[in-house]
Amino acid sequence: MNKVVANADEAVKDIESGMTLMLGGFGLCGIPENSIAAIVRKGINNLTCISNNAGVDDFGIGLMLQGKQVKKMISSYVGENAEFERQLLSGELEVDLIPQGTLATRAMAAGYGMPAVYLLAGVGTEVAEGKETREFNGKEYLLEEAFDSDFAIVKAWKGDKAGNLIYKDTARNFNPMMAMAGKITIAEVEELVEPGELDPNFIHTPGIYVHRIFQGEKYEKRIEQRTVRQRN
Amino acid sequence: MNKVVANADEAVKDIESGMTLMLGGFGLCGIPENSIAAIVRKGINNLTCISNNAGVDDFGIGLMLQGKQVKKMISSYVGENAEFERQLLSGELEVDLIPQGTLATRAMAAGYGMPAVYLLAGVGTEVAEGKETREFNGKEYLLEEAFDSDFAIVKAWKGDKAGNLIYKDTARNFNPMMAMAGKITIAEVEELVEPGELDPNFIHTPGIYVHRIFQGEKYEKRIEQRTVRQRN
Amino acid sequence: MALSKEQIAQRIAQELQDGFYVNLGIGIPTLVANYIPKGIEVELQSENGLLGMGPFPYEGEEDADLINAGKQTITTLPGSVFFDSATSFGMIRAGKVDLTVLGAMEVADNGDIANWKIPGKMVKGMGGAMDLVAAAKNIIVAMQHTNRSGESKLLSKCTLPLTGVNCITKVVTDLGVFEINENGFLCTEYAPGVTVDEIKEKTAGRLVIADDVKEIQL
Amino acid sequence: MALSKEQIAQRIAQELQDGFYVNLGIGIPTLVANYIPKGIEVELQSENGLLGMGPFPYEGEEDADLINAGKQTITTLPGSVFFDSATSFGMIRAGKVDLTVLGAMEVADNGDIANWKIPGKMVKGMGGAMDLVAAAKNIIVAMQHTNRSGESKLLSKCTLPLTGVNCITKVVTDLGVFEINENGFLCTEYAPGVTVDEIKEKTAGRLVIADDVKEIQL
Repeated sequence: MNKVVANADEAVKDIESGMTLMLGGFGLCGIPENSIAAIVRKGINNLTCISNNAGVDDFGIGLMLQGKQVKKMISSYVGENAEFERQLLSGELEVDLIPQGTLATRAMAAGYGMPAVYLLAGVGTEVAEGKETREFNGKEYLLEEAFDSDFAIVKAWKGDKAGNLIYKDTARNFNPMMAMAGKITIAEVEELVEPGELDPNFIHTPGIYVHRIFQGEKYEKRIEQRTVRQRN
Repeated sequence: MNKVVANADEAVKDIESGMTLMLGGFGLCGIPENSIAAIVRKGINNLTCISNNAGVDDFGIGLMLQGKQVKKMISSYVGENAEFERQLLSGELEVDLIPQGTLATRAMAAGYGMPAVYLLAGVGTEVAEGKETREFNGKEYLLEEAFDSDFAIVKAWKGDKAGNLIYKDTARNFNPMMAMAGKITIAEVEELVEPGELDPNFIHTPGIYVHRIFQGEKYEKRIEQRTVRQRN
Repeated sequence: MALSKEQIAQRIAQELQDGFYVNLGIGIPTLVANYIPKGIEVELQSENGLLGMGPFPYEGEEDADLINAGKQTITTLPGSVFFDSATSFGMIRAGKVDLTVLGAMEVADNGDIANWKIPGKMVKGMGGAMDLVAAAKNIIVAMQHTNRSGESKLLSKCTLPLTGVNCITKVVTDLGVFEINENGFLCTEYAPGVTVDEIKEKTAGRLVIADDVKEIQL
Repeated sequence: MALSKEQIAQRIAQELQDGFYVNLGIGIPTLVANYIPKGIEVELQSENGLLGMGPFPYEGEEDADLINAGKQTITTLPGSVFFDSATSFGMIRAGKVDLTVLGAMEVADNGDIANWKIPGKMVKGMGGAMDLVAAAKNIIVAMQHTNRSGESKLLSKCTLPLTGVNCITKVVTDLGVFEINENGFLCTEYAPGVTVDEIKEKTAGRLVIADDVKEIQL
């Protein structure tokens, strides 16, 4: 099972304008930097992006926004991005804001072959508008559909050529669910190793979910909020 | 967070007759041997056990069956057990047979706070009788409820005192879902270590799901089908 | 003297019990971590995928892969564990987190909360707030008692779009401590130097003063 | 000469394509692993939680913690990965497994299958069979063409309780290869020495003989 492609451009070569992409990452943590750069180079547009956040002005999905490549964002939080705000207010960009756990679980549902799930978040709020509700054990739930997308793009710490992935620390976040949910899943990794080098007990994403894998050329890994304490 | 209890008897001390227990394991692989032995010693009965299998005559849940402690089994496969068959035919024991993936997913649903899930298995068969069905994207699904239980009892390879667990090989099987689903979760481990000794990136069950943990006194780990090949 | 933000956090820290798993929101709630009482062990959940959140890193030891839900660089502690976002919200939804502390723009006397959207302003999103308030079993709001115009944020009905309904169990403001029950806000404690009359005046929702109301002790 | 069990498995192995993830049931299906064509790389899924199943261990190297869905001791291969049962059936349900091979008591000409229960006999359970047949996109049944009484197992309607409906895409028996389409069983190949007349005689369901029907090549 060799899923290796040469580089990011090769990995994204058949992503077309108008498609729906799921992208891993939380803020700028664990985002597929190299794949995003390749999509920017490719210049496709009218994309729908399912991603918890929309990057910052000059990094992450923000770069795709600069290129006016995104038609719609499906996210839980889109602050920290002036260009995003401009496009939204001007009507160039649509946004569908959904609760973070709902976003994660709708992706998970897709990966588990479940067409829809009943979730608590948003009951009694405007998020529930137009949604079917149902009571179980005295609590009201919303019926939330599994995501449907063309490609999922994730970033892992290490991966083997068979597509098995492991993530580092909180850079795991949405990546495992997005990876499971993709019809075609592209994984970029900091370190690409041979099958057998990763301990089979400690793989976060089994290779069966990954269709293409490559080692990213470089990782900037920008920090949004650098908070530190002083040594005594 | 110290979840450590002295031993199996201490861990199961408040399990009472008539309760519903979820037990990890697939066949005899990854079963909570020491907790089962303690339940047998305790002599409680009328238990409902949610477990993929029912052990063999003289090991695993089979020991609880010998003691006539089980009122009902909820399982996907119950072969390999003559005493089970005798109790079933004599009407002493009820059995609810459900598809293996449905069993796993109904446990997972409980752990994720989802009251019910839509699953494909059993559509058009007698498993679907009396169940609500619903079509999504042209496919019919069954609505399956999350499990509700009093205790979950799982077996892990290593665990730390904060309740974080890792499993070995295919002994993982149902254990992580059962652990997440328990109102009170008891974990027995082959090796109990200090917090910090397990790599936080490679923990299968976060300690938040585990209420009591102890190191099992000994593990027999019986093999059901010893299959080997000859060296050339 | 009304409580400072730090003092609000300090008072909320008194609600912590040994063995609690706690999720702290951004702002005042984050400060609660600085006042965990001695002898009490709690574990902090960060909904982006960490249990056992430690303090900020020493300068030079920041790791871009290790952040909290506020996107701040943090550290781990012995016993920490990382997990994915679905698992994170799964444990919240399943009621495994014992206490959630978060900020609010408005709280109603029936436990409704509004903290994510102001009509006419750019809406940044609810993040994990709706999941937390819908599922957590014990939610304390930390906020100022009034807004910048001096209007009460404790209302009979929220005016802003809701984040969650009937979910807040307690509010700690700069003026006092308020449990929410079927009669509305039950004032159980007042800030040092703050009078019950001032609290009455600045609370728009139904308010009951507890018979044994007492001064906040920090 | 009708095919032996090994030859049924060998014929099914011709259906494997490079890069396939394959789930093999107990019995004849397990034997398919012995006939993977050269130059073809497939990965075997065992639904108890393993991708990349290897051969049986050498004597003395059995590990009780490492078994397949048939509870046999097995080994791993480079690139193997373990996961839990929910993930295992999740990947099956999501259509990630390319080919499933399993045994059957009866198959109907509309793709229904019965393989888990015989009324009046002790019912051991369906294990993972119902999940597999409900969700896999490409399911081949490996079985004898007739039962011990000589009655056809390829029927117009299953008489036994169903495991799944409209799900089987192909049947390989000791007598031939049968695709299932809207016209019933399409016989595309016959076993060496088996006549089309014998197949017609021993098939109870709707049967169509392909124009280009040919002898099975092993």
